[in-house]
Amino acid sequence: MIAEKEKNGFKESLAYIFSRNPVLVLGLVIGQLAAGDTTLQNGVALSITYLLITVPVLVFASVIGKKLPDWLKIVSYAVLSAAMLLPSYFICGSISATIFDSLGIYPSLLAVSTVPIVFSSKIAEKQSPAFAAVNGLCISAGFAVTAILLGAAREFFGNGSLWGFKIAEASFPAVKLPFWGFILLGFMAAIINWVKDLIKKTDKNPDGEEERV
Amino acid sequence: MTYIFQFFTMMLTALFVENIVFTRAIGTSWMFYLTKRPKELLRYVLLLMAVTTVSGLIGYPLRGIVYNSEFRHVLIPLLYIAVMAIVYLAAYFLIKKFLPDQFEHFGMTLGAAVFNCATLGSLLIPSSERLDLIGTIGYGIGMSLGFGFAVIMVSYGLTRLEYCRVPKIFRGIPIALIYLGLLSLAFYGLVGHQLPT
Amino acid sequence: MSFFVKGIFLEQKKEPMLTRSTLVMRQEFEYFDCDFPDTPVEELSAKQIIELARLAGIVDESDGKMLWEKLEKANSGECGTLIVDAIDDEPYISSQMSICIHQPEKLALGIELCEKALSPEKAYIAMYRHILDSNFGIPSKIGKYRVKKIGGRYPAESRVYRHIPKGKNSVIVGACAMLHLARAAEESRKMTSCFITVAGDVVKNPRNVEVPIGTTAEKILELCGLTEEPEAIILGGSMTGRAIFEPENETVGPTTRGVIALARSYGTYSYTCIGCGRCDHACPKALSVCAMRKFAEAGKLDMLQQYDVSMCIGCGACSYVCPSRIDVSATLLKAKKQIEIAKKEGTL
Amino acid sequence: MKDRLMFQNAPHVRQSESVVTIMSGVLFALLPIYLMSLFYYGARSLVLGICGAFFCCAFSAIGSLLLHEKPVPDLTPIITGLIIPLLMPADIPYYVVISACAVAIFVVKLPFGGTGSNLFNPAAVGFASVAICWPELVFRYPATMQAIEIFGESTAKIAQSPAYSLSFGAVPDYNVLDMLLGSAPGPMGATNILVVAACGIFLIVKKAVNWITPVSFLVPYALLCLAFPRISCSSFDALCFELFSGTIIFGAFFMLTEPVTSPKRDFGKLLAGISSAIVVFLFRYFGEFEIGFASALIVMNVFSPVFDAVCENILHAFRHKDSIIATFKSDKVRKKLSDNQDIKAEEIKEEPVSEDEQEKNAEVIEEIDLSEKEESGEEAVQ
Repeated sequence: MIAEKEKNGFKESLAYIFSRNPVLVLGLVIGQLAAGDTTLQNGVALSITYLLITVPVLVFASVIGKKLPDWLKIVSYAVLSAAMLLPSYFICGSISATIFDSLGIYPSLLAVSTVPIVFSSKIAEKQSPAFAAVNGLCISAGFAVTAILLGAAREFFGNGSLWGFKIAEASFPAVKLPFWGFILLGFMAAIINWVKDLIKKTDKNPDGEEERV
Repeated sequence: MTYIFQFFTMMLTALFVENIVFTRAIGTSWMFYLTKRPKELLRYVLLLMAVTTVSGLIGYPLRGIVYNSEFRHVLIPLLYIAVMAIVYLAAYFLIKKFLPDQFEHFGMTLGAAVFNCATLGSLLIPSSERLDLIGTIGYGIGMSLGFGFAVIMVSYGLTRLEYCRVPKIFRGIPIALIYLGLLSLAFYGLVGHQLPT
Repeated sequence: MSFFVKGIFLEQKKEPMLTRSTLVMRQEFEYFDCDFPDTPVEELSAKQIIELARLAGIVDESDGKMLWEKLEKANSGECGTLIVDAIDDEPYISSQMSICIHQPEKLALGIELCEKALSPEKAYIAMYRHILDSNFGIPSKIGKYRVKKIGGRYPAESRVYRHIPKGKNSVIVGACAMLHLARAAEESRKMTSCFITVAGDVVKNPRNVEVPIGTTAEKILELCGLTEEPEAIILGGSMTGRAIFEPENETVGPTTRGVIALARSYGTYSYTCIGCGRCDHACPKALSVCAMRKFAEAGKLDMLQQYDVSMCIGCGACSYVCPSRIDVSATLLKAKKQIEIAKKEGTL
Repeated sequence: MKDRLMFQNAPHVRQSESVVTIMSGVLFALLPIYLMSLFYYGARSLVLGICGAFFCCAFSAIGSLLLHEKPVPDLTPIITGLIIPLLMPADIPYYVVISACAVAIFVVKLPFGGTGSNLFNPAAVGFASVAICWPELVFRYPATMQAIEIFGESTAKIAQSPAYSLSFGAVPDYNVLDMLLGSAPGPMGATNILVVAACGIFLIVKKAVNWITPVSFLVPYALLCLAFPRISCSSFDALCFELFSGTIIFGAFFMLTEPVTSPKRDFGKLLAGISSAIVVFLFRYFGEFEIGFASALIVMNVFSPVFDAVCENILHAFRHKDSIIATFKSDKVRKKLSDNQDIKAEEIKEEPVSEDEQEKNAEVIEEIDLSEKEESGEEAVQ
């Protein structure tokens, strides 16, 4: 019984990668991506930071969260997630020495984003540690897919390069500004909606009429 | 007098030129949360202002210690989160003791309202730009006013979008993001054209 | 600043109908018996006049009520003003005005009778005078009654209510009903006919006709002749009437004001609202039409009520001016009905 | 006869003016501006215009195909495509114009639901986005009276535009007549002030454009420029330089008046015009570059529903004037009475009466029209 529930839960948490993508469908960490995610390297660095913050905080919440008093909960999550910036600083430093300088304040803002603060206290506390870990992994995987795609697209159109290697001449430097980040994220979200629509059509009613408004 | 002038310049800069949402892209998820609950906006802006001012005052002398550290990218946010934690705990117990009926109303969301990107962002930006104390506080107040301004602008647009014939795949998050992007484009016209290098 | 500008300028197109006299369709008149046949017209008492109106079965063409009921209701209290409604503000429609121009004596007699029945403080005839159509002369007096010219823009009928002094029992009666009353008093004739304007760009011989009640639209059109096959036949006024599909089955009643045959229906249009705001300026009630249409399409009944959709009088001015040819007026009237239903059910 | 009859809703006569006639009026008004730029810069300006119009149409067709919508014959993309090149210099590369058109159609129009639903002015957003991306191309103006090569790299002489000199407080070295006739360098279509103004007046006479919007924008803008001059010369010259440089006049007639994004009522248009004058002035005064007009327009587009709501609230009060006065009066009566009598007994007595009054008044309003101002005016006419 419990195992079955967990199995369904796993399926649900896999949905965080695509159909319940934390960025594009739930609309959670948009700002950091729109402003900070200007190259592929930045995207990878942001994803690593996010992974290192999300999984430990969620596991911590499901293990100890219930035993803490109300006032200490959020404080402990916030401090823990800020502390997790340190390992990510070392790992990302191996990609490129100046990556945290180029990202500015945005990786540290990940520490107080919605998932480690709100999601942990509202949902993760009621889950088993393993399940919370899988949930965290899937959420950060969904984040990573978005961040890497967006970073690659912006680096390609903005600099004509990928991972720092020049491959094309074309350049549209304004893509690196935050507003193009918002607009591109909007279009990516629209594509996800479109794909979801397609899947619904082929799955359930192949010749059913869609409602038009 | 010069201090007052500096304060207001910094505040207006933070309010319009470096608007927290439109040019810095910080606090979007909270903004979308607040556009659906316009009644909470004023309370939230006041809370944001109070938290940034108090934490800025406490954090200003402390941040000199970690400024020149090699790990400042990690230590400064950690420092400010610790300061915010102190402010949060103080607010928590004060409200619980002196305003118990208010505490029932929003005591549970207080944590989420203190620890979010908008508050941390409006503390981190002045510290990374190395502003002095007056600048820091002016910047924080301008940032929180700018946040309220941004919420109002976006909520006008979102109510207007309900009556547009938005294509099905664009409804919801996508059109809100595109709308936000276009607004932030307009604010870039004021800033000028500082392309990132 | 047209913050308060209301209504629209309409091309009236009344010219050939008004200059020609009324064509009477051949019919047999019905007469009624009355107890006071020998009394001269001038000596009829108020009660007798109301009785006459009842016996003749006169229906007021401006609102479809029985004339005697209206008179009795007005007679019960002190009557302030008697207004004879000869306002034909819709294009083509001119049956009331043509009575004023071509049969003034009879009309004056009818009003005299009505005045005697009600003894109002003052009585006048209200006629619509469009600024652009000044060719035909509107008489300044009919009998001893003053003609008050209502100028301005299209929905003029609602503006007449303004001239009523507040707090007094005033009554508005139609000009055709007055004519029928005069006939009833003089000849003891029952009201069996109605005055109808036959017009439109495919009608060969457009004019005002007097036809028996119950004549089909097809017959009326045959009487005046068609130059080519119409695409739209309208029963009623050109702004508020309804399009009909079976002219051989649709009959005219006492409140029908016209039969209009048009060569082209305005057709459907594939454009959407471009938000020009002309409908807002056209609305005689100063409603925010453009916003209300959007609410109606989104099904927001609460917002519609907040924007006072219930004040819409359905004049059609908004649809007339719309450059995208959207049926704004029809949408709003539908929403108004929906709100009434929702109020009855208590869901709103 | 029966077969041909069609269904149609109530007003059976309609105005002859339609969307097509309004839009073609705007197209017709844009033609002389293109002719003037043909005279000043050679055939390249015409090719730029055709390119913009073609690509806007093509992009909107592609978009409606992608969204599975029935393509609608529509003139608005052509207008957008014709306005965008007029805001740019004549030697602009073609890819800049094409990407501005792409932004205007794919980002501003299609996601919001196509013509009639766009919340922002497409031409303004398209122009602003490319101006931020390639400022060195968009704000480098060629000198007038030289034919620019139709294709390939431009070798035209570059001149300093008056708007640029104004932005750092220098007096432009052109006289007012030059600027009126358009021989000063600047955006392709916006320098020929006389022609642009004539076309704008043509639009106003044709009623494609409401006169209130440009007037309520230009007059306060001129007053602001007089009050806070940026350059030191005679105030008349300074005013002319401020008004005639950049895209102020062109934008006032062709971009600010876009029907979709502007308020609906005249009073709202007046408010919007005044406030956009203030915002444009602030953006040009403090902003770092010359796209002040376009970005101020985008910001003002957000607030146009607010102006509509202001008008609606005023009119709402007027419609319910009688009941509002009645409640006010009943409040007064209640206050007077409550001064004398016991308050509690008073409340029980008075409230049902006042509600009845309100209902009666609501009925009265249905029949009697509201505004007395209008009435007195009309009686004077009669």
